[in-house]
Amino acid sequence: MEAANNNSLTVEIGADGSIVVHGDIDIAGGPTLEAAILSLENTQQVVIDLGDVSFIDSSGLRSLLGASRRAQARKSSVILRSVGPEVTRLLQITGTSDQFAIESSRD
Amino acid sequence: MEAANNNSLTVEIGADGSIVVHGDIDIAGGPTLEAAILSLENTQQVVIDLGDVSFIDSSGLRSLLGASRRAQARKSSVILRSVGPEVTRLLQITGTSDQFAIESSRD
Amino acid sequence: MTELGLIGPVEIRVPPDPSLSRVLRLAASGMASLAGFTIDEIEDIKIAVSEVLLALIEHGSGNPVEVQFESDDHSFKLRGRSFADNFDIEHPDLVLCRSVLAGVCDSHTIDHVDNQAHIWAEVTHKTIE
Amino acid sequence: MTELGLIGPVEIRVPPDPSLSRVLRLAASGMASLAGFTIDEIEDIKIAVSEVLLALIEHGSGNPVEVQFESDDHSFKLRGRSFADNFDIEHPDLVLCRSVLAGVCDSHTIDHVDNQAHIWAEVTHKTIE
Ligand SMILES: Nc1ncnc2c1ncn2[C@@H]1O[C@H](COP(=O)(O)OP(=O)(O)O)[C@@H](O)[C@H]1O
Ligand SMILES: Nc1ncnc2c1ncn2[C@@H]1O[C@H](COP(=O)(O)OP(=O)(O)O)[C@@H](O)[C@H]1O
Repeated sequence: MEAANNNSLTVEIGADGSIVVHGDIDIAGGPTLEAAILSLENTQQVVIDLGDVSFIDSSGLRSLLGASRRAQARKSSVILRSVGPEVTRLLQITGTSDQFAIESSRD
Repeated sequence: MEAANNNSLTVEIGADGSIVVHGDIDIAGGPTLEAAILSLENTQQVVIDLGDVSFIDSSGLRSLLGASRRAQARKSSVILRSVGPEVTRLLQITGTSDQFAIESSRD
Repeated sequence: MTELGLIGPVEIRVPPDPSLSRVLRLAASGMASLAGFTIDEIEDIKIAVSEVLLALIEHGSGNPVEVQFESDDHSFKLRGRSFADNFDIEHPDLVLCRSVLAGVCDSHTIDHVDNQAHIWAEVTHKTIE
Repeated sequence: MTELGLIGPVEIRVPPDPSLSRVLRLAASGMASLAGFTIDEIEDIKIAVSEVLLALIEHGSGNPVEVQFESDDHSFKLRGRSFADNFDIEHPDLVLCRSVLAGVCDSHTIDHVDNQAHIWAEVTHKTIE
């Protein structure tokens, strides 16, 4: 059993170094995701697996956009994997889809 | 698409005349279930299928107990089918299991 | 041992509308799940919320109902209140409601003071050390 | 044509704790689902609730946040407010928040009057006649 973290998001590092996100990327979960990205981004390509994410708001998007900006400064990019309809919709609403490399989407 | 009924419970009559309940048997849903029981109980054995019920509170239990009392007055009984753990627990807490004929339970 | 999160208090005021019972259960179970309660404890909390609301709606005077949820390091506490001229604590329906509360909560009280019906209930977290 | 249920108002007061965002979304989506909103509309309502809360928590003054949900026959309305000495409506983060609100809501307003930050938003039900 996990200890409570008052948080609706957990992050795991996949075998290939991808950041696998579970839960809601909101004002509570965004900082956890951001910390995971910061801990990895200087040594490897940032790949974020969103296969288990069905909610994101502007605070979550801010974490992703910050990572994208830093990646671009390093002449790299942020790869989003298994992007669900909720994330796709928020990227479209805010016109920020082109800030990311979308590896794959799901329904 | 169904019209909204502000209600977390719907009731269907099965092919065998059983009352198939979907949703929560609470203060909002109890009356819907009660109306279904009242419309059938004078012409047939009352069988209530709880296979899709995962919540019940004391107001829902009251509807079931009322049906049981009326059935006993007719020298009949109320049969509960596919009883889940939440209903089982409420029957145990309140010591009312013996007011019903439990046809089958599920985990 | 699992530790609980401190969450709340969350204060919710609703009209005496039975259909809101489910909404209050959703809010309470979301809080309890964040706080680290087990699935069985969350089931008990949902029942307690339902009992508090139905007691205040069915036996109150049609006034709005206020509930308050709070999780601390060892329990989930809920309070409910509503202004009510009469509130018959011995009514048979309330007796059933109390027996359910007694079954799912570690402690609870129901009273009627100064034209206000008031219910307090607590579900304790069973830690396995 | 689908008809909506009239539900609420549900008034919720919470401490400025980010983890409660999910609890408020659960309450709002439970209400919207009872009222008859479609799944896509409920997704929009959840995003709107999140944006209202994060604007008031991140840009407020650490005071409790009050939100109010109400569904009438054609829309889901939400309001949020918090006492805040400063509330910079032009802050870049709030600009992103507003652009999301503009995308998911049919109308919204954000203002800061008498030391109170206030957000109002409405998601309309698209009836198919
Ligand atoms: N018994 C109760 N049940 C539910 N909510 C309560 C109860 N008592 C207080 N609250 C909530 O907590 C808030 C603050 O409580 P309190 O300081 O006691 O206020 P009041 O002076 O109005 O009783 C109230 O706005 C109310 O929403
Ligand atoms: N802008 C708002 N955002 C969220 N909740 C609100 C807002 N305005 C009012 N409410 C809620 O509705 C209730 C009644 O509102 P109102 O009569 O305007 O009270 P007040 O005089 O305190 O502003 C308040 O207790 C509050 O919880």
